[in-house]
Amino acid sequence: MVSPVVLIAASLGFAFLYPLVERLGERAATRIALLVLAAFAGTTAGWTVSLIGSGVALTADTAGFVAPLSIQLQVTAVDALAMTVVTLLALAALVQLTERATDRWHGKQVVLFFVLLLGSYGLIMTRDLFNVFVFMEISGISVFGLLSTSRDGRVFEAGFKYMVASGLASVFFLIGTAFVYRSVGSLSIADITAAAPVALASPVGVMGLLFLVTGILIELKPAPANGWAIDTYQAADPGIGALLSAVNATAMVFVLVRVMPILAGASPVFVPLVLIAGAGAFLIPQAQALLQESFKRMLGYSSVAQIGLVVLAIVIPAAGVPFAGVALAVPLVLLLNHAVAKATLFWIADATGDDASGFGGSLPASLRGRPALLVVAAIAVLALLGLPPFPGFWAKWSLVMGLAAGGHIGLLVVVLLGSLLEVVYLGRWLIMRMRHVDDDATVVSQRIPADFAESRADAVSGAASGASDASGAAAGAIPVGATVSLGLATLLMAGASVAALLGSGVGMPVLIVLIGVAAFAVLDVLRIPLRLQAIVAIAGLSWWGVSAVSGAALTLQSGFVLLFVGGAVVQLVALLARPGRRAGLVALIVGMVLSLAALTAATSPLEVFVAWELMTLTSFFLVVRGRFAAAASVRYLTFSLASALLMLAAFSLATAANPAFGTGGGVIGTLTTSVPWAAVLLALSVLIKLGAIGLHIWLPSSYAEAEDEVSSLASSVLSKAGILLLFLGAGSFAAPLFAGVALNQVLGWIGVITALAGGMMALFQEDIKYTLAYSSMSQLGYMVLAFALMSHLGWVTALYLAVNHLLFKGMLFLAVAGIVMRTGTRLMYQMGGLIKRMPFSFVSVLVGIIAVSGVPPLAGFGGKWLLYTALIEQGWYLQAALALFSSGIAFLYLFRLIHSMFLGQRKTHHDTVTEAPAAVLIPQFVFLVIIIAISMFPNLLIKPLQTIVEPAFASSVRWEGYTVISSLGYWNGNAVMYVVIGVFLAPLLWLLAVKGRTYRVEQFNIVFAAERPHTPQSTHYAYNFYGHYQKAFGRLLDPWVERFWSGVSATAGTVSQTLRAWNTGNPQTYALQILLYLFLTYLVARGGL
Amino acid sequence: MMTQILTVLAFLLMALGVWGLMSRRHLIRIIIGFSLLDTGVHLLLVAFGYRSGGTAPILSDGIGVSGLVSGAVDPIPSALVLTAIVIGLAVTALMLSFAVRMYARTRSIYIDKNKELKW
Amino acid sequence: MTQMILTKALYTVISLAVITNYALILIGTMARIRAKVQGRVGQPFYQPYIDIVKSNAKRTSISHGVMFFLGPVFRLAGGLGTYLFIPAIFGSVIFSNFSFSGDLLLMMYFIFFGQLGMALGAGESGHPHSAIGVARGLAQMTAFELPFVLSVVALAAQYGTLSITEIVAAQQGGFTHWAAFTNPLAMIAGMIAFLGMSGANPFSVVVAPQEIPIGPPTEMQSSFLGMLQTNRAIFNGAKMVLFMNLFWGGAAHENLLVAILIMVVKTFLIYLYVTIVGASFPRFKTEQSIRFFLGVPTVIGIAAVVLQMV
Amino acid sequence: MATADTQTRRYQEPGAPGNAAVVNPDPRTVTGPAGGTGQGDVQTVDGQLRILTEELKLANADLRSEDRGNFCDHPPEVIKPFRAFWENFLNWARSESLWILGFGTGCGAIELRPLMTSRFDMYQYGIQGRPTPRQSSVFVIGGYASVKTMKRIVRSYEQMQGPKFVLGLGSCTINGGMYWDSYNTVNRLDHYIPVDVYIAGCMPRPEALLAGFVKLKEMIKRGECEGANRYAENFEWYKANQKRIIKNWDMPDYNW
Amino acid sequence: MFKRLFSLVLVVALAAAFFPLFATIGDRGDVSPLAESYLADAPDALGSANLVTSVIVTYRGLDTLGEVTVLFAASAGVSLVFSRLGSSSDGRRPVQNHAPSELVVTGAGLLLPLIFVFGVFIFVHGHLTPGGGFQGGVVIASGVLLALLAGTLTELSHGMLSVLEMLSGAGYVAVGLLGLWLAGGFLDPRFLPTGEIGSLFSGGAIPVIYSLVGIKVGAELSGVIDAMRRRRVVE
Repeated sequence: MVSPVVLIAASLGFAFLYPLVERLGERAATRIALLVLAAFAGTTAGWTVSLIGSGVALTADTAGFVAPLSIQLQVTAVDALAMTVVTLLALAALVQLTERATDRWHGKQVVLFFVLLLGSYGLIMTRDLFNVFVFMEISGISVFGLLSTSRDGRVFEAGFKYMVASGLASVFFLIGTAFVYRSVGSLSIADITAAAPVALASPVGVMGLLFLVTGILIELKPAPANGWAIDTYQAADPGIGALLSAVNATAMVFVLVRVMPILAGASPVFVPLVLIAGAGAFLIPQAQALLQESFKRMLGYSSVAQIGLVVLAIVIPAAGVPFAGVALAVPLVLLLNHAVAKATLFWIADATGDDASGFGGSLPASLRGRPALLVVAAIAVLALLGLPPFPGFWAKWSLVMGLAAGGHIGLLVVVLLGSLLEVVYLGRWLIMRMRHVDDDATVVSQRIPADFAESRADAVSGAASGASDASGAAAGAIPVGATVSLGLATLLMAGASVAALLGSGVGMPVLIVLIGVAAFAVLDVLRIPLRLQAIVAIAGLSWWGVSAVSGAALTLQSGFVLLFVGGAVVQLVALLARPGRRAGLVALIVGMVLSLAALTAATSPLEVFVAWELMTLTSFFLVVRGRFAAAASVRYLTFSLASALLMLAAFSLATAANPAFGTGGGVIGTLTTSVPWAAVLLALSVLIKLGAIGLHIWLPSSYAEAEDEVSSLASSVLSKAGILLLFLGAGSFAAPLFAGVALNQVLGWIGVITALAGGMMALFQEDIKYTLAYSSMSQLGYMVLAFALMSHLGWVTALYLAVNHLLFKGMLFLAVAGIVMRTGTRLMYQMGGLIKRMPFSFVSVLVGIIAVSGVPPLAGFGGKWLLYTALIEQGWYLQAALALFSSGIAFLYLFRLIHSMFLGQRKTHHDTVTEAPAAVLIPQFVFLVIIIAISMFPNLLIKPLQTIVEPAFASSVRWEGYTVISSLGYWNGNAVMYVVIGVFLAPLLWLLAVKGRTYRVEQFNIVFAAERPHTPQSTHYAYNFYGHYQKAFGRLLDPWVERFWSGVSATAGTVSQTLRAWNTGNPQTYALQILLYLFLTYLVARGGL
Repeated sequence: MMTQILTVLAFLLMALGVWGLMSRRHLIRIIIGFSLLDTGVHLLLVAFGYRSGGTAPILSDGIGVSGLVSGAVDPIPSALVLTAIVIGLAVTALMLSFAVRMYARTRSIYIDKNKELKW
Repeated sequence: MTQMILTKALYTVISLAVITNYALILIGTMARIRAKVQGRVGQPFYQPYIDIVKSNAKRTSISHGVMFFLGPVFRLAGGLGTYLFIPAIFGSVIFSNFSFSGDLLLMMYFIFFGQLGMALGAGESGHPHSAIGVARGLAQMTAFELPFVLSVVALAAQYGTLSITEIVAAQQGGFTHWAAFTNPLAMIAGMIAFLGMSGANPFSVVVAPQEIPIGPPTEMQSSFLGMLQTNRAIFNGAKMVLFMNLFWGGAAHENLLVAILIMVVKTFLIYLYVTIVGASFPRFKTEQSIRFFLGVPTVIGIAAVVLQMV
Repeated sequence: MATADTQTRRYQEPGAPGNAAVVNPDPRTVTGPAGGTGQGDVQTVDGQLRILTEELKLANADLRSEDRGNFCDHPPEVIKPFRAFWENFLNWARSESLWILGFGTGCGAIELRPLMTSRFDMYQYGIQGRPTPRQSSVFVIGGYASVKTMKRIVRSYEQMQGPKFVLGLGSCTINGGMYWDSYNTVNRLDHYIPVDVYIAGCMPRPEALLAGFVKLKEMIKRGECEGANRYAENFEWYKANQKRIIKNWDMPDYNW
Repeated sequence: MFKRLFSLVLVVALAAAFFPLFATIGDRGDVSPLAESYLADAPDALGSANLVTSVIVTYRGLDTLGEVTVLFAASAGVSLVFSRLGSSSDGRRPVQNHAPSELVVTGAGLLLPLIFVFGVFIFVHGHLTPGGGFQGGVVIASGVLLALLAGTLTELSHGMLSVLEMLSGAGYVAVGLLGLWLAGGFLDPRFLPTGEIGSLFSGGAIPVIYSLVGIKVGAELSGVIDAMRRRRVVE
């Protein structure tokens, strides 16, 4: 193996000789430089391969003397891996920097680049304290020199600040080193570590170490003493930004890794000190980044935050599944994940020349119409956010588990809160870049033209969103260097993801999700049309679903698989109505369905969480496709990931309390925890996903602003994931929480209030999709209520409602999709009288709304009967009454829906509207047939549901023929059906017999106070249909929740502004902050001394 | 005693440098403050290498190896200081050149006129 | 089996005939009583019959479409069904109707069936006033539903059952056993809700004749109107029978004729109550009636439920 | 109670439209003596008034083309009564359930109101008001009809379902009354819609109105009130007369 | 004003906080064991009289290589910083405000040879007497500065400086690698004979290294001086 020292000599030698090499020509020189880097990469990769798993380290002493006498270099497997990644990133960076459109690097810049790389290698490899200082300075000075590349003249000001700060850090480090040497008498880190417990435990030693660690921390750019670094990120060439955060920061972290054992050995104050520093460094920048207008500055904040997280991870021992027992694996993975992702983002900023972050200022949709760049950006952002399947996810999981296991609840909160903030600003950036150009990113509620005019432009629906995708931002060419470097980074990330995934021990179902997405993505790359993809997806999913459940006993899991896969397969048929290509659509849908299926198959909390996150991600990308979905998807992403983080917190707390958490493998209650707080968090997480009142503001806009087919899938299929999770965590909710009140009672009230509030809000929507979205919220509220009963009947009801909701909401949304497709509007009052033009859609909607509202004889009533019976049986009388009331409200908005669209006056310009395409109708009628069948024979559905619930509760109803009998009442769906047919047919026949001659007239042939109605448009009563209801309720209908979250958002903004103002831009202030930081560390240490 | 004097001197020098760094508005003066700070550190390093009545660790006539072992000061801090001085020099050079560029941009040598980047 | 079905069909016809004729006569009589109060002679008690015959005797009719055509059918089916799911006379085989197919919940939801059908029919007429009427009607319906539901839940809690037959059975043995006296709060909430349900003043804004020419059925004529008139009788009858069963001990006697007489007296009094209130109060606006129902009656209903919980 | 001076028009066999001035042999071309104001000529298309198309649908020629699809284009049809006993029974029911279209077409509307009061109590005769033409069977023309109200009268009349009855209240409906020479008053109502009973007087008192109702009931029972059929039968003649006085005809040719 | 006050308070607070740290440091009669082993073993092992030089060039040779690198990077950085400024691209001559004074010119004529010789002496004798490559290089650079001030040199040849820098730097690395291959490790000077302590040709490759360092430092610092001198603010 090559000696570590050769790497240093080689890079330095090459740097020295580069001017000579450049005599061969600039291009040739850069090629040679790339070759050299490739050789470095090969070397480091070789080390990695040979060292990993061997447990030995590669050591090189210099000058022919051994360690304490001379400086020693050492490479462990971890170091080698980090160096490999750093080298690969450096390679990519050099390609990017030397092959871009402007400011190509050459000459001294390449030289300094190699010096920077050398510094990073040295930092990682050296085992001598003073040598660390030298390499720190090498890195620092090369960065300062490179800063001048930027076209932004402010870079010198930034660089000056950087130098002041870094100078102070060096001084601290030197003082610390001096004291350490004075106390120990050696500069070899190994010696110092060994001697630390004795020699450095004195107050003087600790104070010296305090200087040392402060110096290192300052070099890591910790908040709140890091304004200089942020300024530098903002003003520097993005290429330097990439180098800074990917190469330099990565290497610097290793200094802390080296020093940490010394600190820990010397005094117990240092671990909490570093923890506090890490926590502050993670959380504060995330808040500061919230409202950044400069993308580079935002990335700067993100970088320093990520390093803060790594610092935390260095101190916290890993727990949880993925990296258990591998030392330093968590910080390393976090670090490398960050390096690759952050470099990618900087390069994208460089390639697109777009430094706007999406807050204020202009909002270019610079990634629209550039699918490849978009995929790369998305991967980078998701990886940064620590989402599966990227390596950062596993590390974050382990870190959080470790935090909980160590009892660091405060840090847990910090990590989760910081992650959430990061989601907001990075997610928003991504969404802004990929949104439709027409979208001003303000749409979170229905849009009604001010003048009621039939404004076609305003009313354009998601239906047309695919058409003008390509006309998005004018796509400038991406420089060849960026292409190569982004490709390299993405490959690296992909490789790492695969490796991490395979090493994580998650089961096949999770892998299948990714395989599915990848397979369909390949189809997209091959430019296979949507229809063909849909057919493949239908076939594949059907086959998969059948094979997954065939032969298996009917359990909660297999039932939900049927629900998810079946529901999705049927609705996928609707895609056949769309010609052309829709990149990513099928892939994401398949991914979503498979991740839902993976959720059912999950056997451990980790798998549940991975599946949950994958579901969130795929559905997020589905939502964001909508034409005006930008603002909605910001909410969707934020709330979904907040939900995920809460779940993570719940899992970690539960695991900390009981390591066997979630491995019960029982059918229901897999995730049962006995920790009340974990249960509450789990419940909150699920409630967010279910759009419970107060947490619902993401739901309507996301469901409504997505593309029509996606709305239908999300509302009918996706929304059931939360229900499944409720069942999985069932046992957690029954234990008394406080004052004898159990969580499920709270859940019940939340459920019923959600049902009522959702219905109420649906009542006043003019936009049909918002109506349906709120309706979904309301229906989910019912399911929560039924579940919360924790009784046999309640659970059967919850499942019954879930099935029923899937059927009718799929029908309704697809019918609406067809109508929107044909009429080009989503506003109900702009429709009307469509029954004659679209009779099949009408039938489908009619059956749908009968099924929702619970009017006998259709299946909806079964749900209502079960619900009220269950509620009254449990003595939940008030809830029962409220539920009944909200079911009346449901009747109102459903009638409004069908009336405004199909009945009343038909607009003249809709005279030529045709029926929805067959592909959209077929799934509706499949659902319709199922609804009729289970209405006629309710036992077809209820009996299997009883089987599912029976393991948890003994049956409390009995069957007599078709009659289901509870302790309270009874219901015979079959008889009801016959009676209804009878009472319907008898009057019909009577009417046909006695009526005179009946003339079929038009809608306009109405009596109109002896006048003639003016136009159909002015004669259709549909706008503000329930105005009187609104008037009756008055201020009760004010958007309290919306206001509350706006307040939260505004408060976060204010906090962010306040924190931001800390970074005043004045170098002296920054110096002051650094001194203050030193003083604070002193105080913290004193507190612990 | 010597060490103590040197140390305290170094300490005062550093405090002076820091004060200059923080209180001057003129860029060059700030850099000078910075150099003072550096020098203080160097002094500290040298002080730590001192031993009572020590001589330079150089073999010369009259001082053999044994004399060195018993009487020479610690050569390591000296070596370190040399490195540190050079590095300080490099940083100072870069700071000065940056100061020139800042002045070129804003036409002001005062630090509080050179803070466009913030928040 | 066939015989069983035929017997049931015969019983159904008898039951329906009784309730229809009784309700028609009751409506006519009540109109006449109202006329007497106003110092008029008033229409003959059989006027409803004539009106229905007249409506059906129209030679022409117009239809605005399928739903318009079927709307009245739905409406009448809703009325018939509602009646048929209620056991009209306790203990009588003939008048037990189809109460074996479902309990109180079924009945309550089946009321929606007719409402929905009618609303659809009215909607397809294309007349804005119909739609306005429907909007008002539905809004008001949900509002009175709340106190009604609360009282029903209170009853269900009190008797531990949702079966109407069992609720009636539990009230046998003297008027002190009637829910009206054992659970007066529920009765009050329920009876106030009943005012809304019957659509008489002050809750008649749905059909406000001069403002929105009688609302939903504005375009209904000829046989369609005839069906609606028929339904009005049956549906009213059904609702009165329901309330009689729920709160007033139902109609029970070993002699069927006596039982029918009891039903006649009780429902007459219930209807009289509606008529008197209607004659005494002016009309509420929609939002006023919504606020009214969600106010005092709801509070009373909640009180009734809470009393059952403690 | 004062007796009203009533003038009745008896139902005549189809094809002979009462004492109307003109019997028009060719339904396509309508020329003839002017009733009413007698101003202007019949509006024609291609020189001819076109009510029905070749397919015997309403031409609706005066409607704007984009409005035509909004209206039914089926012309009214004659519907034969049932025979003997059954029709008598139905007629009895019709006569005992007279629902008035509550539409005050002229100043005589004020005389309708007292019928509702306790003093006259029309309900005891089976008469009651109805807010929509769809459900009414009696149209009371409350006095003079101007060109403006004529349009509304025609429209409302056509929107009632047959059998339907018209009661002309006051002298104005018979011959224009005191407005006989007004430029804007329609002098003779039954040139435009079939009238069953005229009640003379200026104004007739409510008693006279009641008497007219009683007369109408008798006529209905006798099967003499077939105005709807008469209207359908002589549709083009009526339409031509209507169009002669209503210049801004913006409604379909038959208002279903 | 408030900030200054706060700075003052903070500096005082820091001083108060850390004063004990500095005040408790006392004289020591001995050196650390590591230093002791250097003092005892280095002369024999390396044959270099100046132990500080032994430590700098050999034991902590990597530090020194880094130090050279730092200086190298700084010089490259300075020239990059000024490359966007100034006149080299547009060919304008720097503005000479004053002609060098007579005194300077004459003094320079006298001193320059001395300075250069002194500089060379310092780095060549680095292993014997106090001094070394850096010190010598700096002295040489100061000579260059004087020459420039006096107008003896009006223009430095960049090509030459660059070649000097490059060759000396690469030579240093090469010497290090020779040590790795021929002797005990990277930067081990003992692939050349250690010679007799106190003579010029002793200490193995130490004088070679110091010479290279001296040349390199001299060239780099001259470059820095020149870069700063030549550029005028033109923005």
